[in-house]
Amino acid sequence: MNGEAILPYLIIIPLFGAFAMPIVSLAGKKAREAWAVIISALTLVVASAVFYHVWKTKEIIVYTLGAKTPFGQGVGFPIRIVWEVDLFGAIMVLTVAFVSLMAVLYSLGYMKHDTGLEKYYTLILILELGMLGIAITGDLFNFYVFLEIMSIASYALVAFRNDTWEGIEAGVKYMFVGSIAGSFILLGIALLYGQYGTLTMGYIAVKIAENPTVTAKVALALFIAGLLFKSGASPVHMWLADAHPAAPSSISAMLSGLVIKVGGIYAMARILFSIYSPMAHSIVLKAYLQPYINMSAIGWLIIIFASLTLIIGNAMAVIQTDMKRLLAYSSVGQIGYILLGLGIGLAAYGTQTGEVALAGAIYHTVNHAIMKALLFLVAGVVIHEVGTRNLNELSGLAKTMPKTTFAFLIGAAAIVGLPPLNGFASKWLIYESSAVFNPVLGAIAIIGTAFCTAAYVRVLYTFFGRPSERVANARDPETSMMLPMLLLVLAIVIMGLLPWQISDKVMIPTARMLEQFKFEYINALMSLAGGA
Amino acid sequence: MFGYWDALYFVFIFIIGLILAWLLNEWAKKSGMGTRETGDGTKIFISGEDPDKVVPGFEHLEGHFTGKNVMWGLTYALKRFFRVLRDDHTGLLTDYVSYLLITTGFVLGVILIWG
Amino acid sequence: MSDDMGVIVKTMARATIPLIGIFGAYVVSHGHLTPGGGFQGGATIAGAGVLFLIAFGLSEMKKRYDKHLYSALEGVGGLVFLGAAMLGLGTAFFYNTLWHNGPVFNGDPGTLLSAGYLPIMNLAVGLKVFTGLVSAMVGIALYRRWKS
Amino acid sequence: MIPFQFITAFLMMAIGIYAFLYKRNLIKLILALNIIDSGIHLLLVSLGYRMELNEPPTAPIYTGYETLKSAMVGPLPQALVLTSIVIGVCVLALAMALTINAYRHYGTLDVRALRRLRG
Repeated sequence: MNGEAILPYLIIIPLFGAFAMPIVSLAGKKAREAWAVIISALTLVVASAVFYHVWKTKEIIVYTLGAKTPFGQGVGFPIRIVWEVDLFGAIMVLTVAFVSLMAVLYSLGYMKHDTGLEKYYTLILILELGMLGIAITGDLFNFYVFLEIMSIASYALVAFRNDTWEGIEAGVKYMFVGSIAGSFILLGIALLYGQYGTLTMGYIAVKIAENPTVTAKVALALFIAGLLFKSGASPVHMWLADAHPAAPSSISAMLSGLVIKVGGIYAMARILFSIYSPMAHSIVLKAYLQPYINMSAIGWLIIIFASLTLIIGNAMAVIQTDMKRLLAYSSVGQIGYILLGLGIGLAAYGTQTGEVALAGAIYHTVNHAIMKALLFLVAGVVIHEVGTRNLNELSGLAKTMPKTTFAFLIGAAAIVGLPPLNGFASKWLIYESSAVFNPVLGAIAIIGTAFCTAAYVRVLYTFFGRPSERVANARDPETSMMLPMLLLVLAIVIMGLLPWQISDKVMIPTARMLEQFKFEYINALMSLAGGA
Repeated sequence: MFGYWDALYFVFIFIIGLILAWLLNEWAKKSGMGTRETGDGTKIFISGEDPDKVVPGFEHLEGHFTGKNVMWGLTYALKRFFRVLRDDHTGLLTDYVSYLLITTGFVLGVILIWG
Repeated sequence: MSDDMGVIVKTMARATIPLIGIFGAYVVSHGHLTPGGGFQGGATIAGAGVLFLIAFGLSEMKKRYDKHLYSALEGVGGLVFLGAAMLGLGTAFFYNTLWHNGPVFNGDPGTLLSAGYLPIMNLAVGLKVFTGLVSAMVGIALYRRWKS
Repeated sequence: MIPFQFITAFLMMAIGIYAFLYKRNLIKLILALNIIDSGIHLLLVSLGYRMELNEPPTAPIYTGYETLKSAMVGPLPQALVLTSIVIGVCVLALAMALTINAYRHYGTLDVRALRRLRG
């Protein structure tokens, strides 16, 4: 199938679904729910096709908006908005579409007793649209627009239940600080535009490599700070711990599984590896004694934040009594692993260690999206059935909700990293490469895992303990809530059975494509120059 | 360098761990004083929580393994560390903003000096 | 407490609301020729709605404002925008096929019937922004008075 | 020539950040958010301004391009700022709605009161 032809539908379908939602919902409740499910399922189909195309051909799709070629008539640089999808983007697209479909399916049962649902489904589709846009875009300002679309939708969804003080407070905090972080990113884009006069990522990479100025460094600092906030890294992780428990559980699954990944990790990887291409700076310019940006220092910077995040996030998870808050802190800890992989991939750029670390980071991004989505969905089921998420009152759920507890067991085992499940392989790649790169980092990663295990053991003890009367009337939920959980469990088990095959066939090529040893990302854009 | 970890090693280590745990359990039973398999002395005792002990004000929780105390040892040993982390999360919007600014300043400093 | 203003304000509002609306419509429809466009014009028309809300009060606004109609119109605006963007999908998303080889809107630059899909998009965005801003305004104004 | 527009832009951002750190009222924080945004918009718009042939540039309108004596300002920053303003309007509306809700639940607009979530 032709990848270029199908790519715009990735945006068109959710956009169409979101715009048509107010009209469709005039036809009633059933029509609205069916519409949301159909739209997300179609998006998943398109996303799978895009992923398959990119993975099969190993070529970067370059799609120009508004014309055949991004280059204007008679000018030698791209002037139009460009979408560029490499393998990392394609993987993120597939993950986003899959987890979003699960969240929409789950919402059918979970949000049944809420009002204002046409706005809810519109917002959820817009959230998905924003994330898909971030994953496929190749233009800096387009990236900012999609980032803000995603952020605004998630602010609104965190505060969706506005009759509770919790949602409002978390929404206020998330929104105000998040807007400042967004402003930092916009400021970085403005500085880059003022210095280099272009917004296309591939072409900015060329310009920065030709002339790395102080402005480029300041812009990079602003990008990194803003995106660290969006991904919930440690000194700025507090919004995450407040916002995820306050949101409805289906939204927590999307926030924790997707938003912090796509809006934070993916965007950071894209900016670090595609715009400030370390191949040019760390190897080529260094060899020719030209001025360059020291990318390995930036890698170490990210490693410092990653270590902090690892320790603080996982440790705070141990002492929480609120189940969803525990999961939220655990998300912070897992982001630490991903950042560690990313940082090592940058600091040890050009070696096999860096490549394995980067592959592990990408792998863990996908795995954690699936696992944490499952865990939040389980937490939602518990809230739905028992009505509390205080761990002190939830003992003995295993007797009354066996299927739910089984799903939680699988998710917890996977996130701790037990071998037959998918979390093991990705964590192992990160441990191994960090131990090879610097043993201290390996030790920090192991300490983080120890805290993580402690946190999940507490929850599992609670679930398998002696039943309290609070949980006596609880039972497994209806099919529309059970089905997404089962599908996610299935995904975890299947991905766990084929760990190294996935790693070798998908993740290592992805890391290689992202590292762009032969400037693939830039060449895919600049090779179109003659066609105008 | 990156020979992938074989799943078989995990099984071996798991078995060794099981044996170690069993040995530890046997040793503890022999050297412990108040534990019996049956009869009056039988109690399940997990990490400091005594199921028969009723905490005043928490009578409704009597006899539940709440998970509250499962990691009691860890939490107690690191309680100063945890208190620092807890106090750090003040919940004030202003503090969140200042953390964001501190992060930005740190990143900017590092990149301008070493970058 | 009546929530509308006095007779002077009401009379002035009656006089100015059509003018504001017409000016907004001008800005929307000439978006491809002069500074301005869908968002600015839509916001101007929404200004007329806000003036109506302030001058005549919430109870009068509630009679004139239909929530379902406005949200459906907002959806229509978005769909028309998307449709205009999809017209040139044979070449590329957002390809201005009407301007290059379309039957209408391909006149000389500077005339009203030029610029391809841009006038359609401006109208759609104007509709969407107008309905959206008025809905947001009414939503905030309708908010439950918790202190009696 | 002193670039007053850049100085003003960064001054506006600094004012916004100051207000965020030292002001407690949520409405004032919304204003601070908008001041920061306006500062960035001013920076972006002034990036597109260029003085050529010693004449101030005109608006980037295609009509009558041939008869123009001076250059046009860069059209791209204006499009960017317009998009950014639209985003700012969305953020503003959402912030207002959240503030009203916060007032309903907490009875005050002081951010120091909004700290039930912690630890």
